[in-house]
Amino acid sequence: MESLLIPITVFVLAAFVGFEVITKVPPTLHTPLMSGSNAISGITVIGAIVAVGSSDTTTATVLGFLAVTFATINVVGGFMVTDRMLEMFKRGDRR
Amino acid sequence: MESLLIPITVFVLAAFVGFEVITKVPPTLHTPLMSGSNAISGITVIGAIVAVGSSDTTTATVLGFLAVTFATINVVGGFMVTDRMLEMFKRGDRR
Amino acid sequence: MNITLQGFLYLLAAVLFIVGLKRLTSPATARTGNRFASIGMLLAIVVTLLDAGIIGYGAVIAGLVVGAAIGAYLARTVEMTAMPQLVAAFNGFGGGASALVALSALATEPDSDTRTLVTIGISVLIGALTFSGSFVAFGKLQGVLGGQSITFPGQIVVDSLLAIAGVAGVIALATSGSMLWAWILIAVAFALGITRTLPIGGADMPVVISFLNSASGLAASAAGFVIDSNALIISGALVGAAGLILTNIMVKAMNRTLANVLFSVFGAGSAAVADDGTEKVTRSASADDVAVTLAYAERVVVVPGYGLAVAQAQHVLRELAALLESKGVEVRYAIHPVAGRMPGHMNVLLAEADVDYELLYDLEDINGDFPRTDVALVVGANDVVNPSARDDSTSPIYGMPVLDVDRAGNVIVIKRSLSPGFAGIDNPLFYNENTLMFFADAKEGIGEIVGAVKEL
Amino acid sequence: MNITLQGFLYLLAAVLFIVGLKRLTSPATARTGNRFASIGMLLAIVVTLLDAGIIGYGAVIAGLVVGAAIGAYLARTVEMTAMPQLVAAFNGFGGGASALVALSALATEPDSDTRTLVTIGISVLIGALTFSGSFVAFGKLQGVLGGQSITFPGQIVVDSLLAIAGVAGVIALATSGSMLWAWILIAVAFALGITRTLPIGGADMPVVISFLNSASGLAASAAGFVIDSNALIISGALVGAAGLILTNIMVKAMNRTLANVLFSVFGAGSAAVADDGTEKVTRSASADDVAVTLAYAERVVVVPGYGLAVAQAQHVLRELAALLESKGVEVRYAIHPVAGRMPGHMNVLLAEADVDYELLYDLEDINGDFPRTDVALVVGANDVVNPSARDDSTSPIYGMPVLDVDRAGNVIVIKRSLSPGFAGIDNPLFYNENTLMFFADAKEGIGEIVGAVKEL
Amino acid sequence: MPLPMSLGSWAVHIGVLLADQPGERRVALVPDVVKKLVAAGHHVTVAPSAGEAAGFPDDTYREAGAEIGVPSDVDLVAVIELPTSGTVPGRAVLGMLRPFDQPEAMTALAATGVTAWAFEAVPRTTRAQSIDALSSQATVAGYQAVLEGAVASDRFFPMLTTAAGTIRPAAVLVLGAGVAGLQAIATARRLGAVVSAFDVRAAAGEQVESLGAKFVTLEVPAQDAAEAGGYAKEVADDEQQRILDGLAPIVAQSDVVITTAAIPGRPAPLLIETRTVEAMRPGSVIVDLAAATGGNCAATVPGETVSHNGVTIIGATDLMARVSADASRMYSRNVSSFLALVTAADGSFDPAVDDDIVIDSMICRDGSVVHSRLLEQ
Amino acid sequence: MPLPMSLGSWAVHIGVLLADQPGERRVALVPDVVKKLVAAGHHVTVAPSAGEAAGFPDDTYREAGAEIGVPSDVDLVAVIELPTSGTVPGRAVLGMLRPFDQPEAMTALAATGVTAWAFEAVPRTTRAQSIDALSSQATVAGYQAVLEGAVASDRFFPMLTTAAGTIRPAAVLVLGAGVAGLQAIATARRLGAVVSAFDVRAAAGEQVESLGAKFVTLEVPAQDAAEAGGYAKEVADDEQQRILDGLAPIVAQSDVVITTAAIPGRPAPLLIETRTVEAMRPGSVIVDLAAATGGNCAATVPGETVSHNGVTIIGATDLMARVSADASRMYSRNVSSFLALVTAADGSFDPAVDDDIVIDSMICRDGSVVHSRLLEQ
Ligand SMILES: NC(=O)c1ccc[n+]([C@@H]2O[C@H](COP(=O)([O-])OP(=O)(O)OC[C@H]3O[C@@H](n4cnc5c(N)ncnc54)[C@H](OP(=O)(O)O)[C@@H]3O)[C@@H](O)[C@H]2O)c1
Ligand SMILES: NC(=O)c1ccc[n+]([C@@H]2O[C@H](COP(=O)([O-])OP(=O)(O)OC[C@H]3O[C@@H](n4cnc5c(N)ncnc54)[C@H](OP(=O)(O)O)[C@@H]3O)[C@@H](O)[C@H]2O)c1
Ligand SMILES: NC(=O)c1ccc[n+]([C@@H]2O[C@H](COP(=O)([O-])OP(=O)(O)OC[C@H]3O[C@@H](n4cnc5c(N)ncnc54)[C@H](O)[C@@H]3O)[C@@H](O)[C@H]2O)c1
Ligand SMILES: NC(=O)c1ccc[n+]([C@@H]2O[C@H](COP(=O)([O-])OP(=O)(O)OC[C@H]3O[C@@H](n4cnc5c(N)ncnc54)[C@H](O)[C@@H]3O)[C@@H](O)[C@H]2O)c1
Repeated sequence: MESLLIPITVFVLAAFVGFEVITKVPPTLHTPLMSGSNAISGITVIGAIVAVGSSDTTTATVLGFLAVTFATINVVGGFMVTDRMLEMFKRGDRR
Repeated sequence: MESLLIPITVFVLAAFVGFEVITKVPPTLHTPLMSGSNAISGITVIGAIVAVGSSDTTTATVLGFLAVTFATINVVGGFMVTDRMLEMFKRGDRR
Repeated sequence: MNITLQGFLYLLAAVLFIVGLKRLTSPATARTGNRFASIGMLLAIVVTLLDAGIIGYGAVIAGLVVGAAIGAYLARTVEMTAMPQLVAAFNGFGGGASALVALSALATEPDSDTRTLVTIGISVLIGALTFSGSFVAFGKLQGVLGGQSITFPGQIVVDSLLAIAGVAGVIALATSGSMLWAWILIAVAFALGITRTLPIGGADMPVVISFLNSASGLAASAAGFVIDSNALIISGALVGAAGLILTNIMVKAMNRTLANVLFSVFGAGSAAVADDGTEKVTRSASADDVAVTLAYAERVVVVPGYGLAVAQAQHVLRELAALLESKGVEVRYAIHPVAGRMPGHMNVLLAEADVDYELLYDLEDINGDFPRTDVALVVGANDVVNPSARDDSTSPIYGMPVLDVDRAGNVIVIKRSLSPGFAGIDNPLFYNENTLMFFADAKEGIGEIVGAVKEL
Repeated sequence: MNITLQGFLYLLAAVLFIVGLKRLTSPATARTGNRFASIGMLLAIVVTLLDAGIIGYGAVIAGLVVGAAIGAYLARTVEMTAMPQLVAAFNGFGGGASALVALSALATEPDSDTRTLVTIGISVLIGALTFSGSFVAFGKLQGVLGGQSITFPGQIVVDSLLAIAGVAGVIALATSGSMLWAWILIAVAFALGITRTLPIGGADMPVVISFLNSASGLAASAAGFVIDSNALIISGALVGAAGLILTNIMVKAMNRTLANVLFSVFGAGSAAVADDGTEKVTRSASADDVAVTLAYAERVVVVPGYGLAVAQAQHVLRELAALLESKGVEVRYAIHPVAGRMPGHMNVLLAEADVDYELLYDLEDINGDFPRTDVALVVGANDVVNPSARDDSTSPIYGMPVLDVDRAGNVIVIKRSLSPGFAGIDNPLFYNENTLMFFADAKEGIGEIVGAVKEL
Repeated sequence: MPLPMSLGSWAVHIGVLLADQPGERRVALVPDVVKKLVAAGHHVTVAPSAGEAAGFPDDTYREAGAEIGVPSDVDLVAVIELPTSGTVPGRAVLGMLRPFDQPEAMTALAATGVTAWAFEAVPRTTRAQSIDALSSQATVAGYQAVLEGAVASDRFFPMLTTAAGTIRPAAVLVLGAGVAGLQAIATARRLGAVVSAFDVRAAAGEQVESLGAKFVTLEVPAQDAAEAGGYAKEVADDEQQRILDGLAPIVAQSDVVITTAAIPGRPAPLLIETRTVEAMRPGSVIVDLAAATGGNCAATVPGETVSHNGVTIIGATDLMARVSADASRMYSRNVSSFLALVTAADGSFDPAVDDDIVIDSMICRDGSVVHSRLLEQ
Repeated sequence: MPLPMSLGSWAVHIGVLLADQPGERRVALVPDVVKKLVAAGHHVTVAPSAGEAAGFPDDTYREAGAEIGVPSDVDLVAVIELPTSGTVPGRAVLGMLRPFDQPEAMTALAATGVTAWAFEAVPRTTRAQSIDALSSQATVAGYQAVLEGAVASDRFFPMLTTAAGTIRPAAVLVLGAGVAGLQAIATARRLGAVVSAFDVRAAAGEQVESLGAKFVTLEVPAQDAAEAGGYAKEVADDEQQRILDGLAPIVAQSDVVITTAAIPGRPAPLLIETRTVEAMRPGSVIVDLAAATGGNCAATVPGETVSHNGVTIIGATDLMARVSADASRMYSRNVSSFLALVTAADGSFDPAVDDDIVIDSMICRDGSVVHSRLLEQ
């Protein structure tokens, strides 16, 4: 268990940041925020890259390739679509 | 530097939590909040305990004893005085 | 690349995610926030690619290119109205990726220690569940599966069995380290994702997606534990926690609880059955929705009616107008000749609230302006904004001139229910695509909107 | 105790600190928040005491007992009015402790690696600076050093030299590891803390204390780096960051910037020189202050005057009253016979805002109630609440009946400045102990208060 | 004299008379509306000085495109009330003819062969609102009644806290919360009085409160007026007594009472007995808007202001005429809205159009009375 | 007849007369205030029917503890104005004696040996506000003037959007924004009119705006009235013309004009010339509150309502008397506040007290006129 102390500490702190960072969100931002944070969760892409990059079995490589593809869809699609949704707030600088 | 990665990661995350946790504070709570967070910074008391508990030189022991005393004043006094200040909000449960 | 430097760069990426997320919560900063986060992601990917441990770039590059192409294509081409299901689909891919990472780790090192195997099991379970659940949500929103809640007898029993099987699968995987168990686990998780999402109605789907998004964050975090990557742990935890909070906010805005949404088989949308037996659906809004819609408008026309008088909401209405004006929104009032219950009823109210006479417009003067109006805010009016007086010659009020609010960009109607007004007839306006209903007493409701606008 | 278990318990303590801090930011939860934090601290201390590494308990227990006794005594006995200086003193002890921990670590292991030595240096520097700075702040607030800003020629030069010496000291300590350098560093930091705090005026002291509090958090964090304790790092970082934000909030509430407070030699309080040449001080409040004072009152009496009419603030005043009433506060209005500029001026305004006639009280009917009133809210009135009409037979308005607002528990006066009213004379009410001045246009000011009350 | 812009066979020729009732100051069409009618191709002949008392001299009509002259043989004569002669110089007439109060006059009018529409007979449907002259004129009456009451009162309406003491607000009671009553409530509230009101219709309570006044509830069953076309019905005798007794103490405590209760075609219901008037404070005021149909107060003398035991009782029947300019403006809009219904697509006058409003409001045609209610009687 | 509770040598004996000016309906003391005076040990004799017109019959005075009877040889006679006889049945008199308008009457009064205080001479200090009958009565006048104007107007005051068209709000102009003017502004605003106002005093602008009305600025220097005890001074001739010319177009566009401009002891300034009246719309109204001192409008006939070119000009001088009950209430408070000053510590009447209000407001004493302003003349 000892080796888990640090990752768990990091996890707990990061979770707190996550909890606190989101306080009040106007409803129009619900979908963009969901989409944006979903894109962030595509961070598994780095896990996928490591996995496929260091894989030695074909299964692992195939799985890894799929993982990279899936994660990249999530990341690229997610950020781009969020940006598209947020275009409507361009006028936000009016104030 | 490598050994610093984890502590710095932890530090950065904790700092973010600190930044985010305090958003809007009504002015009457400024002093209690300052006092309460100051008491938390008395956490050096555990450093002090470790220092004096594991000290082998007299200097270290004396310094450690002082450190424990100072830190304990900070901790005990801090929490108690905060509590005293906050008594006025007892009526807060009216709503 | 130096492993320490790599660590610090990952930390920087995580910080960018945090800052990005934070900025995503306010309209004024949301766009840059999204960019911050995407820069963080780019950084993380580049750093990973430079990782000394990577040997075969082929599959990596292939995956990146294929994924980026698909993602970009979908993000570009999908209709704005299809956004929710697109997010659902992306979310599914993310969950799937987490499961695959864990699987691939298992394939590479089947003889990992128990802790790693447990984490792999959890990662697979959550990832696969997110995948199937998200795609069911996608299907529902896309209309492929029908918006209604789909249930079957014994639902609870099946769900419970699947859940138990999932836990058992994780344990079996952890003790055996066998790939077979992993596949079984995937199957179970898949099934669970489907059976748990199907019963939830279309209107509740956004909540489900948000919840699954949170879950996919946790899956990423679990993957981080597997490959011992702080970047994954932090980002995953961040998304997991933020997603949970967001889910909660959404659920609260619907006046529900999360358990209620996830486990109620009656999670249908709010639909009203019209006189003629067909089902008409209204879009109902919260004070926050209304606040954002108003605050980001350029031209607002307020249409007061008898309900304003009943609620005695004139003072708070004026305050809302003042607040909007201070934000640069143009606010005018359209006074219908027979609004209220006596000639000049609205004049009395608005004069009491000290609304400038210059801002009051007669029907003839304002009707042409509605197509250029961003938001028509209808406060306790009903008959005087009933388009059937204009369009439906069978209507008992056909021929009465009405305010053409339905020609405005958005219509917000504040009233307590769908009850009819003086004329006792239904109002098709309420079921229009561009109409948002805010069901509230006018005074209380506008009070809430004022609060919400102040907090924008 | 198992080192891992210890680690998790420390983490739990840190979580308690976070939750405690969070709860400290709202009046309703502040008290339990403080308790959470203190339980976290107890947990951390107990866990540390059970640490296998502790060999000699004598000094530890002695220190704990002595410190606890002193702390408890001070916390119990000190007057409520002396709270700020007490916090300053406690803060000083905390900073001192950090420095001492680092020193003691140095004494125990003089041959630590450079990184540890650097951290020790930083810890000593910040800790000692916090110590001396806090005690100077204490002295100023306690009146020992006089509340005024104390400056001397060449201030900047001395400060700069000391700052450079501090940095040099850290470097020297890190390279030599010698105890001597540590003492020199302490002396420099001490001096810097004193010279940097002395020039700051008494009114700005709370900001300085808050800033030093943030610094002492950083010192604790640095100490955590030294002894490799995540608990210290987390708690210290937490306090450091939260303290910085709090400092910023305080500085903003004073309409200043941090740099302006810390580096301006003109940081005197807001004082007005009265007609008779003596200096009279007003206590000026922000919208938030006023909001809290009002929202936590039971009985509020509003005293409107000509300024309400000038600002046309009647509508927003009524809104404030409605808001307070919804929070269970009793709000009434005291109408002075000659408030405003024409007979019945206030009646016209309040009728326009639709204030119930029942809530309007004549001078004779309400004057006896002021001693039972928690807050008298004076909005743009001046002469009609001037106690000198009652108390000072030389006053030109002596003999006019006035509203005895000064007999209420608290008086809040909303006006734009200290300018006199119709009678052209000064009002001693403004300089009373229990009077808070909120300098603002009545309409805008009350609008801000409404916003602030809503956010409570 | 400028010629009308176009005078083809299809234009309607409208005549406006000078009202000859005593105290009447209104005119059936104001120059602004005349201008629009002329622009639409109609021809308007206005009797000399017809608009004078309402503040519209002949010149203003000339500028609007009307012909000044005694109308004769026009298509439609627009009047406020039926001329005292009982005849009109045209083929049709539109106005507040009071058909149900003076059925004989209608019979006589029918005998002249004229087609007559009475605003009193316009159905109270949503579409008919712009033609509802009863509403528009009741609005005027309700407003003016409060002003007259306030002027006659020896008390301030608003509350006033002054160096010379605090004046409590006046208590105003409005009986009958129809169009006039609601307007009276609103006007009295504007002036700062504390207003309460009573009506027998169930819907009135919410409407009264929507104007910030207090609704007086007595122990009598509230009427659902929907069946009676929005109007109230007469109450049973025992209920009537309970109303009188219930109102008495409230009336006695009021500084100003405005009564507006009416039942179409029936004498006004009695709401204030003489002994109730006598219980009032000397100096208080009753304005009886129902004076023309007998009055809601027993002591009312229609058309006159009397003092009974120190209480001023205003029985004026010409209140609407006193706000002559705006009352005429509103009336003109009612007239022109009606005119639009009887104007055929080609612009010609079409009195036989198939429209429920035109049919329902028709009193007589082709020599005989046609309105169902008059035929019933 | 109940005896006063105590009638020692120290009580002040106060007499209240029945006002004999035509149209006067007010009374100097109302029963409520009499009750307080009697409770304080004073003796009050009220002439029969003195309060009748104000709504206070003799019985109400009896209940309050007053003696009903013709006052004679009392300590202090409280009056609204000086009786037409020019004498009072007592040793002293307090009232609105109009000393600066009728200096001869004061000389005659002085000759009777009476001590007289005039409310017109009360200084406008903060402490004197509760004695300031001019303010209290001007408040009444300002309020009533608007009501009279509204009643006489052929227009609605408020804006009204109805099925019969939209009625624009009336434009009301108030000239002179003193006590009466401000009250007129407030009342007209209450009724929903669009109000603008003009005054020569610098302080008036902010005050007008504090009531939500628009202040009209003309190119004339604003007066700092502080020196003149709060009152305005006469303006120079060229300024006067500029005011007339500046106001003319605004007056012409107004539906109702209320004029209140006054300069104490001087004829009222002319603000509206006859040709300006002629430029007004027929049907509009001017209410001239300065009628008693000559009027602000050249066409005003004091005490009468006239029509000039269709414009109604109300020159009534008895507006305050029309709100008789409340005007009397306020006046009574002024009287009793004054009385408190001339009552010695032992409760006895002390006309020679050393108090600046009492001294300043004293017109005559011991057979001769003592007021400085009258002596100057
Ligand atoms: N102006 C006149 O002279 C006059 C005279 C007589 C009749 N009318 C008739 O009255 C009608 C006027 O139209 P309108 O649009 O003003 O009114 P309306 O059609 O009667 O509708 C009023 C709406 O207000 C809502 N409402 C009631 N109380 C409310 C509250 N406290 N908060 C929020 N909403 C509330 C009601 O819906 P919920 O119950 O769902 O809240 C109702 O549907 C027309 O049909 C007109 O012909 C007018
Ligand atoms: N009621 C009457 O009949 C009558 C007639 C004539 C004279 N008076 C005299 O008028 C006075 C009335 O007393 P009062 O207490 O009502 O008024 P006041 O003594 O004249 O004081 C009014 C205060 O309001 C403040 N103010 C002005 N504009 C403001 C704004 N926009 N927002 C916030 N505050 C504003 C001013 O201070 P800042 O400039 O600092 O904001 C001023 O000190 C008495 O002296 C009375 O004798 C009364
Ligand atoms: N098209 C429309 O929708 C439309 C148009 C105009 C009026 N209306 C409605 O019709 C109703 C009546 O209109 P009106 O003012 O012309 O009516 P009205 O003049 O006939 O009567 C005036 C009022 O007196 C009341 N009344 C009768 N007998 C009474 C009694 N014994 N005691 C107390 N009150 C009594 C009536 O209920 C009515 O409210 C109003 O509510 C109005 O809103 C509807
Ligand atoms: N004790 C006090 O503090 C106190 C008491 C009462 C009144 N006042 C002040 O005194 C002032 C005047 O009181 P009043 O109403 O009795 O005055 P008033 O009746 O003498 O005059 C009425 C108004 O007419 C104005 N006026 C004079 N000549 C004018 C002209 N040519 N054009 C336009 N306007 C002209 C005056 O400025 C004044 O405002 C008021 O501002 C009032 O606030 C003060």
